Amino acid sequence: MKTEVTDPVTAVKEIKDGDTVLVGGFGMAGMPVELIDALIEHGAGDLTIVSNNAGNGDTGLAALIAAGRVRKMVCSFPRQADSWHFDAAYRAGTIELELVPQGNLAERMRAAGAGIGAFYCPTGVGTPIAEGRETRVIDGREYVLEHPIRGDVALIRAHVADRLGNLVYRKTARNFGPVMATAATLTIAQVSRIVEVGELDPEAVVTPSIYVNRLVEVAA
Amino acid sequence: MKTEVTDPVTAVKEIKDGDTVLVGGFGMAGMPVELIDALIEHGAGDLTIVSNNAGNGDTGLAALIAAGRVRKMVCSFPRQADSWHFDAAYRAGTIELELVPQGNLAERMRAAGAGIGAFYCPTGVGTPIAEGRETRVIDGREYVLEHPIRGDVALIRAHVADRLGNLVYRKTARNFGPVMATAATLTIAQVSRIVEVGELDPEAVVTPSIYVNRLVEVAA
Amino acid sequence: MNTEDLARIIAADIPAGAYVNLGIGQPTTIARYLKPDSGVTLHTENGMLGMGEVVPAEEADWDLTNAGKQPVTELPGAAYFHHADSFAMMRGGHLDVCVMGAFQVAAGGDLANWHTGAPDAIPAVGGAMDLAAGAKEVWVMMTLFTKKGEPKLVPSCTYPLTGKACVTRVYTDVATFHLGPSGVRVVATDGITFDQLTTRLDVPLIQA
Amino acid sequence: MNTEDLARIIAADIPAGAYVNLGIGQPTTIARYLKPDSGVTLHTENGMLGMGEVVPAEEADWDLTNAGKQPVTELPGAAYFHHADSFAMMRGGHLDVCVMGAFQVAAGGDLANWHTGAPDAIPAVGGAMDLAAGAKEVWVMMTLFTKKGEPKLVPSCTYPLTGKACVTRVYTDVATFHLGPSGVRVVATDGITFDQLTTRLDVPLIQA
Repeated sequence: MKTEVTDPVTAVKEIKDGDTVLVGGFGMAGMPVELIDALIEHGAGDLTIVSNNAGNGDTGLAALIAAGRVRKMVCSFPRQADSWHFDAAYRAGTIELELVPQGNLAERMRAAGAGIGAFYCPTGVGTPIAEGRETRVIDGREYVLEHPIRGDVALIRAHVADRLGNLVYRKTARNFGPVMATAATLTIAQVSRIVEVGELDPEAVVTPSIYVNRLVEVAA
Repeated sequence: MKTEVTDPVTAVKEIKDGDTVLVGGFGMAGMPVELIDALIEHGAGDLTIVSNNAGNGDTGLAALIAAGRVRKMVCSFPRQADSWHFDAAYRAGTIELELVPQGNLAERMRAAGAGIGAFYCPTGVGTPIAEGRETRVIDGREYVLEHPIRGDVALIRAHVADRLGNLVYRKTARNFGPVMATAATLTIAQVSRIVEVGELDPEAVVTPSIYVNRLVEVAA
Repeated sequence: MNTEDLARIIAADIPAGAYVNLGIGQPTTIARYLKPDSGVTLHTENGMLGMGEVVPAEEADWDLTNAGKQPVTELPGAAYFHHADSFAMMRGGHLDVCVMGAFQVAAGGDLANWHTGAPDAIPAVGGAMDLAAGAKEVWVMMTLFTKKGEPKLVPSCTYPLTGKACVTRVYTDVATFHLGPSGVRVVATDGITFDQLTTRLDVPLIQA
Repeated sequence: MNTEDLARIIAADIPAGAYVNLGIGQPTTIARYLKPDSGVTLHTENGMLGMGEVVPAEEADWDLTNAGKQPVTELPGAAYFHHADSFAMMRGGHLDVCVMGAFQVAAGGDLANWHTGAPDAIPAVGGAMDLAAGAKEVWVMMTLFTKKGEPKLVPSCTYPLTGKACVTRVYTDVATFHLGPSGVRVVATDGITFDQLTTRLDVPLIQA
């Protein structure tokens, strides 16, 4: 349905306690900082956050964790030099961690967006990640069964949007945005600039408007 | 490895009797006609062809079928007003047909290119397509298990390539090309123009060079 | 009523801002009756959102076609994508509505539109099963009776299925039906009465 | 030999035209020793082919980083893609070589490089398991012994695995090993003899 152009606070207003929120970015590249700030202001807690990392420094996702709003992190790489807020919460036992290999994180969200019920994946076979999981040998190779990761909401950051909600990204800040946009019930994109319909090259659109429910312009 | 720029006849020279060849195009849009002509001249037969349609008119895939080189068609929509060569071969019992829903055709090739062993798909549940197949209920919905489709060779058509093999397409002629490029051992792309490295926008490349083994320039 | 009138009715029922796939054949006609200010965006499974209208062959760009391989136009705000992405969009439940033709629709929403089951027919399914499984709403546009007068809205399909329990609305030349958990509701008729429908169809009907 | 020397050796062994992923940490160094005319293309799992070198913070574009979140450059002929496409590329077997660090490598090619197994360690795997499962060749760059002098090329890993039977080459400060069906072959040594290696490693070795 029609994409709405709004402000950060209005954009996140329906996020509820207990929601699963997909948060774009690889480290700070592509992290929708202003949308996360709005979420902190909004106040929803007990959240499950799906994001590659567990926050950097004191802003963005790190600030959300510091504010005690995150019950569970689903991520591939929580251990970074500047992820002290996650470290503290993890060691205090106030945050749960589901560690997912980075490619599985992406592919499981892709599956959610693409209507795939589950898939057999070679990643992690024979490792602790696969322990107790359903496996199957196909054409002589062993695979682990992986299930989709769906979000109630996705908060992503792109570069430029048109008013319909078509998105283009910038360099490696593209990372998880396009996949998360497909995997959530409500997708909110923060962009540096909103242009008129017809200004984006249809051959170069990365996220078609169908995946974007709300747009927020935040000058870079 | 390094992408080779060559002519159609040289490009297809290793295609062997019995190979599985993925052929791009949706009808004639994106059909690599000159590569197929070269394959006809080359002479390999007993081929399994994976393509959305079973040839149109008397050129391209239709000509390959008319030449008696195709043992089996894997496609979603063989019944078209101008697919008379397939019709004749099918009715004469000289060609085998594996009918695959269009989305499964695309997703099964995507799985081959993406290292997915198999996936649970909702398409075709409760229809003759699913008869005798493994199914599973996941979160209350029924899915059919689908397996990858790999090609020995992919023959695709794009719009512009750079000398490294990066590809962009044109409008709906993009269709199956990007997926097939990932799913074959040897990918050969026919393009209208080859430009110098650096002339394509890295944000707009659709098929990265890693997927393209050979390039053939055929003016449109 | 004729195809054009039916297309106009269906077009008016498509919600503003919806993302819609119109199947090959009759449903393609609906595009002509969508109001530009409705903000309805057309999807074509061969890799495009923002598809415009069918154009005559002399204006054709053969790299720009619809699912029926007819030349079409590109509207401002369009986007192209490859086939796996296009069907991920369909299968993932992102399209609000698709409209397809049908041989038969069962009262419970089963759809049969790809194969007559005749032993000498060459089967062809295209994207129909993917649309049936994936769109949020599957609407059917068809005549209510075959040329021989046999009903096409039936208790249970005799033709091979395209999808199970997927159809939510059936638009026909003589009546429009909404299918749901409570049964088949007749929401409009044209040149036929509710009583005549109950006589000619072997399906329990609810008067709107 | 030091990291720079080792990086130079590995760079020289990468085939011309190869598509390569260099892991976080030491392997990143290898990029500096790749000859421009070798046509080697670097992949970074955060969505890019054609990655250039690491640049200092004052030249950084923070939308353009490597997998270790360091700012890098874009080379002519680069391409960007999203994470699902990037890992499809890795998992689908399209990368010719990846080079990673390791805690331990087993003689049979098992790799352990993500978790020490210490109960208080915060586990983090990133893309290592995907690379181990997906690249055509997995090479390891590491010191052969821990600071305590314990060998890191072992009969069987005691640390949790990253991937099974995936490593084909181990480049270390004192020796280079090729792992294959016939066993572990010592192809080069630096400041250590073959006999010393056989004494210090609990792994049968083959002299090249």
